[in-house]
Amino acid sequence: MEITLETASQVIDFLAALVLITSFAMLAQRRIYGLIHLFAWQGLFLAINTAFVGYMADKSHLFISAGLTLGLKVFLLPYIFYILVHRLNIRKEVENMVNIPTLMFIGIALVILSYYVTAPVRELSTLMTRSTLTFALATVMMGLLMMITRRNAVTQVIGFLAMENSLFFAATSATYGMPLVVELGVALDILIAAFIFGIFFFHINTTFDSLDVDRMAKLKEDEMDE
Amino acid sequence: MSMDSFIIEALQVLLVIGLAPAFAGWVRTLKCWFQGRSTPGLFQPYRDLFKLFSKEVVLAYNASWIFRFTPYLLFGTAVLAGGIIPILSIDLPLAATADVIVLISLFAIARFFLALSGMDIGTAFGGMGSSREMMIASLAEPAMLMAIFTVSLVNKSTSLAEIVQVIYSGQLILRPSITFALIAFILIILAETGRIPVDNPATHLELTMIHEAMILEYSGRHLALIEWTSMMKLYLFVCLCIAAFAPWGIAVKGSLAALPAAFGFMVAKLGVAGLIIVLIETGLAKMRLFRVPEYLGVAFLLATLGMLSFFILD
Amino acid sequence: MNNSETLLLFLVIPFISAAILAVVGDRKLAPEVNIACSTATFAASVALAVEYCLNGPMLAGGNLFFVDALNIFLAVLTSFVSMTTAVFSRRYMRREREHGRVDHVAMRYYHVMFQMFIFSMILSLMSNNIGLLWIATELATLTTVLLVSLYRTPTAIEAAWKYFILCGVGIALALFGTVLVYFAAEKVLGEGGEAMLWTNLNMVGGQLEPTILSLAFVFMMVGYGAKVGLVPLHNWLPDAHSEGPTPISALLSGLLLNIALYSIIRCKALVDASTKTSYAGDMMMAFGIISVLVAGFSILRQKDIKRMFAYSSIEHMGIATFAFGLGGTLATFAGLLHLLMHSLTKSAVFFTAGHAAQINGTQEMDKIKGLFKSNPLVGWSLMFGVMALAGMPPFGIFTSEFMILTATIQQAPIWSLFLLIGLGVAFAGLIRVVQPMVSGEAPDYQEPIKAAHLPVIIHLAIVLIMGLYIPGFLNQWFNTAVEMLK
Amino acid sequence: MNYDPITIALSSVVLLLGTALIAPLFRRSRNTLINISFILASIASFCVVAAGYYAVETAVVSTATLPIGLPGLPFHIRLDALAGFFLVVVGLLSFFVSIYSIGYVKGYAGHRSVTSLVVFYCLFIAGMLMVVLADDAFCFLVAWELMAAASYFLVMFENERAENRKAALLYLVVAHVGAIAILFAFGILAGFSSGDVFSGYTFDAMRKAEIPVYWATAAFFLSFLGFCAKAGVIPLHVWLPEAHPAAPSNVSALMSGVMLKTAIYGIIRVTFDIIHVFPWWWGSIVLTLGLISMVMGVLYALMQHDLKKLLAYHSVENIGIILVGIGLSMIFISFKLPLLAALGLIAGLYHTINHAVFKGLLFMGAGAVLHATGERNMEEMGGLIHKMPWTAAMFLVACLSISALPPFNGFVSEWLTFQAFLLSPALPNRILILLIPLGAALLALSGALAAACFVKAFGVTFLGHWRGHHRPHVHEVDWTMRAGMVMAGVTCLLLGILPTIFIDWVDVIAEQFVGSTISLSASQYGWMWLTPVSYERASYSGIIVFIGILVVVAAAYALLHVKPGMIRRSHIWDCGFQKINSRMQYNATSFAQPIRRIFGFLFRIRESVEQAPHAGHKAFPKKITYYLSVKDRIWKWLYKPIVDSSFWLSRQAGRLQQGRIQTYLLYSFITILALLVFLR
Repeated sequence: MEITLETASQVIDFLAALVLITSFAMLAQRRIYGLIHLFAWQGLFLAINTAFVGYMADKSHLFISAGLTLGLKVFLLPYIFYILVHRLNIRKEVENMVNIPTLMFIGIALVILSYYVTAPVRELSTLMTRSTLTFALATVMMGLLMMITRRNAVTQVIGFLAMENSLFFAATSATYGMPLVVELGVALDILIAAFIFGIFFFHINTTFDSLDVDRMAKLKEDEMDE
Repeated sequence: MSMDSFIIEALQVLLVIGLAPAFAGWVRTLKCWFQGRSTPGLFQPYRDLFKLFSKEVVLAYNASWIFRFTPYLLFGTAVLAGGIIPILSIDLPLAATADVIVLISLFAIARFFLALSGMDIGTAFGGMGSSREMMIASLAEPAMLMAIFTVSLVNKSTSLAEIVQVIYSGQLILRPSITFALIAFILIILAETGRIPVDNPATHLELTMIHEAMILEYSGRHLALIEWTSMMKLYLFVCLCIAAFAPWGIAVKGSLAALPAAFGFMVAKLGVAGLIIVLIETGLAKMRLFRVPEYLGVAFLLATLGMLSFFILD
Repeated sequence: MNNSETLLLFLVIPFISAAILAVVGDRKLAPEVNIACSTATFAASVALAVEYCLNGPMLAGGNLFFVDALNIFLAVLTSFVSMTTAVFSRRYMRREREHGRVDHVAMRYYHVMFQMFIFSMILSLMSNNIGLLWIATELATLTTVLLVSLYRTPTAIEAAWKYFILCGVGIALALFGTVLVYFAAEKVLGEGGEAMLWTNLNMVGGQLEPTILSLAFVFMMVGYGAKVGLVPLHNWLPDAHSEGPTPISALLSGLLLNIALYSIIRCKALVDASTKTSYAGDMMMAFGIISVLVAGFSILRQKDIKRMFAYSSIEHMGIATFAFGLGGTLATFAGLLHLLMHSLTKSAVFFTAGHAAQINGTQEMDKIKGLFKSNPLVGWSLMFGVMALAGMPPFGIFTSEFMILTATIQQAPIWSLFLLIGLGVAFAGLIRVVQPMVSGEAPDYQEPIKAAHLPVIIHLAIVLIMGLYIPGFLNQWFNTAVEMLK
Repeated sequence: MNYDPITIALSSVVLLLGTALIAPLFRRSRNTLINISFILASIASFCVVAAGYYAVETAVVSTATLPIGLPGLPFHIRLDALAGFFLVVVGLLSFFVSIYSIGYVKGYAGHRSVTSLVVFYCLFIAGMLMVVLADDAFCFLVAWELMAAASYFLVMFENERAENRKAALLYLVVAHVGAIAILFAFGILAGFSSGDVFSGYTFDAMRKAEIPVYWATAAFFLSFLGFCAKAGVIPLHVWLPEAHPAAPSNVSALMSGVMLKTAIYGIIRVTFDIIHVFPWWWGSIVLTLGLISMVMGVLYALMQHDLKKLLAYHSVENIGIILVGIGLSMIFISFKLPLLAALGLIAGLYHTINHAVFKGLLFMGAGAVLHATGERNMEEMGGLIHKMPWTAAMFLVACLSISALPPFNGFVSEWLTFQAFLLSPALPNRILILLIPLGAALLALSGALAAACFVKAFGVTFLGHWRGHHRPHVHEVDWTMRAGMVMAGVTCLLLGILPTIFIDWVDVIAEQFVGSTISLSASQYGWMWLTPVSYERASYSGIIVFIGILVVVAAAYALLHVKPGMIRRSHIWDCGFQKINSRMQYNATSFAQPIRRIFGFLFRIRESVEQAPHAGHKAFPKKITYYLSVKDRIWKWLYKPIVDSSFWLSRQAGRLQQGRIQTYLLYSFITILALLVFLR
């Protein structure tokens, strides 16, 4: 069925907004299970957006990467996190180092900053998805912010994977996705990374018998004075 | 370099060796007169030397070859210096061997070896004497050099024969720089030869003797040589002072005829110099050792003033 | 640009050897196999180098991989150092096994990941596609993370975790930079894989959009800069390089930092061509100077021997970054020479530090004493290694520092003062610390070990020779690379 | 191969490097190792002396390039008159010390492996020779630091004692900072030459490049700072009295004797040869630093009671004297007075070779004493003249030379420096005329203080009774050590009594750098008399003074021994109370007490006397302990602040590494944001 160009860009902008909302929600979320759900939703919106862009710009390889994202980020990874949280019986609620309102303000500031930063890209880009690049950069920054403000190792990893998601999102919005070889490679890397995170969780839990990151602060130099 | 300049040279050396004890005797007799004591006579030093030469030499067990070599070296340097300083005449074959700085260093070798022999036996007095002698010497040298520097500035040379030549030919003008240098030089001579204000030559009292402490262990002919050298040293320093500041009456041309007159002038000047030394010695008492740096500081100040006044005034 | 099979062979060998070692695992001959595979890789790289000398730059694998002056010299260096590290790790790891610090599974994992790590480094050097370069660098991080935590001690796991997270974040930002470069290249070179190839990008550098590229360079600089260990992104490096087993620390410090800096240099050439200003160079110089100063001063207070050498790596990477940032034939030539010299010296120094730690049973520098007496060869190689590292002349590092300092005086004299302070303090720190380790009486708690001296002697000999005489072919390589990067 | 000097010099450097390489092969048999390597080293040094002598004699400038070096900048080698002279200086003392070392190092052979000493000894001499031969910045710096590294390992040879290690570290750090300063100076000088990237670094290019005054001043002061760090001029001298005593004595003889001279060579090469036109105030700064080092050096030396530390401080003094000569010639040349400049430069060069010889002899003597008694502290020695007559005699010759006493060489160069001072009124600048004579007074003061110091050194070590607690079996050193010392002693005497021949030989350097020579006027009155400017001005004949004294002494001896007077030996007079013991002698500290009281304000002196109260009356203490510490003020003013501030800065740098992963992530977050905002 024929979809006009500007309705397509409206749909893409809507999906991008949804992805942004989910990353804001992940920043504010207190419970781990909720965090995993939001991560899955973000993966879903991303997959739909990629598939839609693939359909509109009739780029076949985008469908493959959409499928990959769907399989990996919506089903496989959340499932792994469920098992980990259950097996290592991690404390459910996640305390936050910075209170939520200030986090929200920082998030908004990041969106404004990324708008200012991606201005030249928008003028130059002729693609319909050019306006979503701003949201992509914002979600990357918020992924980083999430890793900074969380105390638990699992939440840090979720922040890291959220960042990878938004990078994938930036790729589709800036250049209709990178060549297939690169897309597959990136997906493979993320899979291996997730697998290694799993191994790490077991190691950390056995040695520190808690996944609290503050335990791991022995390698420091500031108080060893002469 | 005619034959008779060699003769004059030989005469001068003999004169220095022979006349030095007489000058020392003259200074001692003057002191006795001033202090109302009866004098042993002008030629008492000769009798002392003769007595010492015939006495037996007693050495410590651990005295090394330096202890026995030093008296001869002292005598050698003194005689060599006597041959260089223009006392009777200017054109001496040895005159070119050394200028004023080298002369001071000749006396420095003598002092170096004397200090070493003082420490050789390993008694407390020897070490004390050497240590104090070297302290005084190290403060006297810069002052001495500044005085000589002023003289050489005025006369455009540091070799004594040339200085005497310039003063002799030039007319007598009273320069403040030269007077400052002369006073500084006199102060330094008293320090170098160990006269009263700095060191007492006549006593063996531990606290006051510096030069005497070093030669405490000497005896027999060694002691004689050292005594003779110290007399010669006093004589040579006075002649050095006369040559640098008041050389009138010295035999300028190489002729033998002028020698008797030069000899007469020299004896007169030495008499006056002896008088000045004795006046200072009877007038002053020996200073405490750590007042000597100020005394030599004054000498240095005067010499530097002389040098500065030379540049500023003329 | 003719095609080359040896390049494919060169890429495939480490991958196959990883597979072989997966099978061989921890049997008796595993270390020997590991050495054989690394030697094969090195032989392939030499063959490739000879072929490059004969018929110039080459492409391969549907121009997915390429060879030019810059990456051939790094590839040969990487495979050579991997070979010598394999030789060193045979004796080192056997002793670690005897002391029970690593078990059967860990050794198998160690050998497989050793070869995978070499494969990923060579892949990132040889890849023509900037996306593939990113993937290979990410792979390098993944392979070494668990190696750093091989000993399972709390500090090892903490170091590995920090290494993983910080480098992961860095690499992610680099991916964003790669996307932006691809976006700018797409405008000129059209869709598909063509726009991501270094060869095409270098040719068309002038027409790319300057603002996009400068933005991309910011992301690339922070991304790969984290991998190079430039201050303020350096915090993971001292922990990761000091907690892992010594062969891995040697590879990390010696080679992986070069690979990361290699990508930044390539990107800088691109940005310079398009923006025609010294924007990228100035940023690199700033990062370089801060790294030299901070690392120089923190060397003064280190207590652990491998941590100190990790900080020295940060300092030397800072100097190299500063040299490439300064630009100009002299500074770029010196930068390349500095990379070569630093890799050889740093790996040799890590080998001797590993031996010294094993002899004394600890990495605490206060407890390592009297190496001259107990094990003269280890003692003297540690002393000469540190002298080379500190920049004493007969060694190569002084040559490159000489060129860098003189180039700085002529082009940017004010920076030379900071370089002097950084180098001087690092010199004093290094010598002050190494002196008690080598001299004095040997304490009783030392146990004699059979040390692998050959790699150390070869490395230091090459560094000494390079300090006085640079062979013709290498000089020619450097000059062509300098023309590209200037 | 043809026998031009540069090939001989290079072949001897290669011979030295070869010896260094093959030495470890003879590790097993220690004696053969020592014999072979030191004989080869002495042969090499002798060839170097020959090459240097020939180069200065014919004043031909020969250059060569070695295959090694940077691609665009192979090692340039140049052998002109100046390099030839310094080759002779280095070669001469290395020859003496190598022969001396054969005996000396055997003393070590007993309890320590000697290969590292031999290897680095050869590398050290090779490094010094390369420094003198180098003709481009890179080769110069490589040789410079090779020399520093080799001597660092030699200072570290006895590394059991902690203070040796501290001294070695201080030495290497100061040397390295100096080298970097020199590198900067060459960088500046190279910046202004035309041609491609590397051509600017050869000294020829630097000579041709015309450098703006501002940059030339910066280059001069940087290089001067670097060379002063190596020469041990006052503010940067602290490493010298620590490092030289720590090294084995044959090495400290070389370090004090010739290594400091390479810094003097550097100053002359950069100032007179490369920059060659400069304002007058450079010279006055060099002169002032020289004077300060001279006086402070000798005063510090007087306070020491460690024999080798005393000699090391004297190197600071003598380097000061050399700098005074060079400073004066720089002032004269900048006021276009070439004859006086030639006199100053020749005085400086003459003192360079004199100091090399007599300081080498002093350290060899000290080494012999250390070798025989195992003791360095003068308070524990005494009466060695009876057991070690040869060493005592040679040490005495060296003491006379260093105290600038006539028949010996020390006096001639100081006398020439005095003549240069006394000619200063020829300067047009009024202020200088007033100030320079004060410098002459300081020179006289330091000469006299040196005499006092060496009376103390010789007297306390060799004369009197043995002061130490246990009395070791002291014996004279073996013939190789004596041969080395006697050769150096004879050279001291020859240089002292034949100045005119030396000046004729060396004046080609003055001709090359300042355009005029003094050799014509120097031997105008006959070869026996040295008349620097003119016969009327000043004249000195070493040989007549020497023969004169000998003749008179012989005559007096003969006259007094015509009838053989008997010498009776007996005990010293002990004023009647109990027997005199060895503690009643003057020792080093008490000898220097008067001078310490006068010049005490220059040091940080802490003196205290504790009396252990006797059970009975306070007036009869059981035990009195006297504590004295004389510290160098420069440590507190210059070095402690630098060290403290660097450790403070390193603590701040440590605060970056706080251990929590969140802070590290925050750093990268802030970096990326800052870069994005500011650099867009």
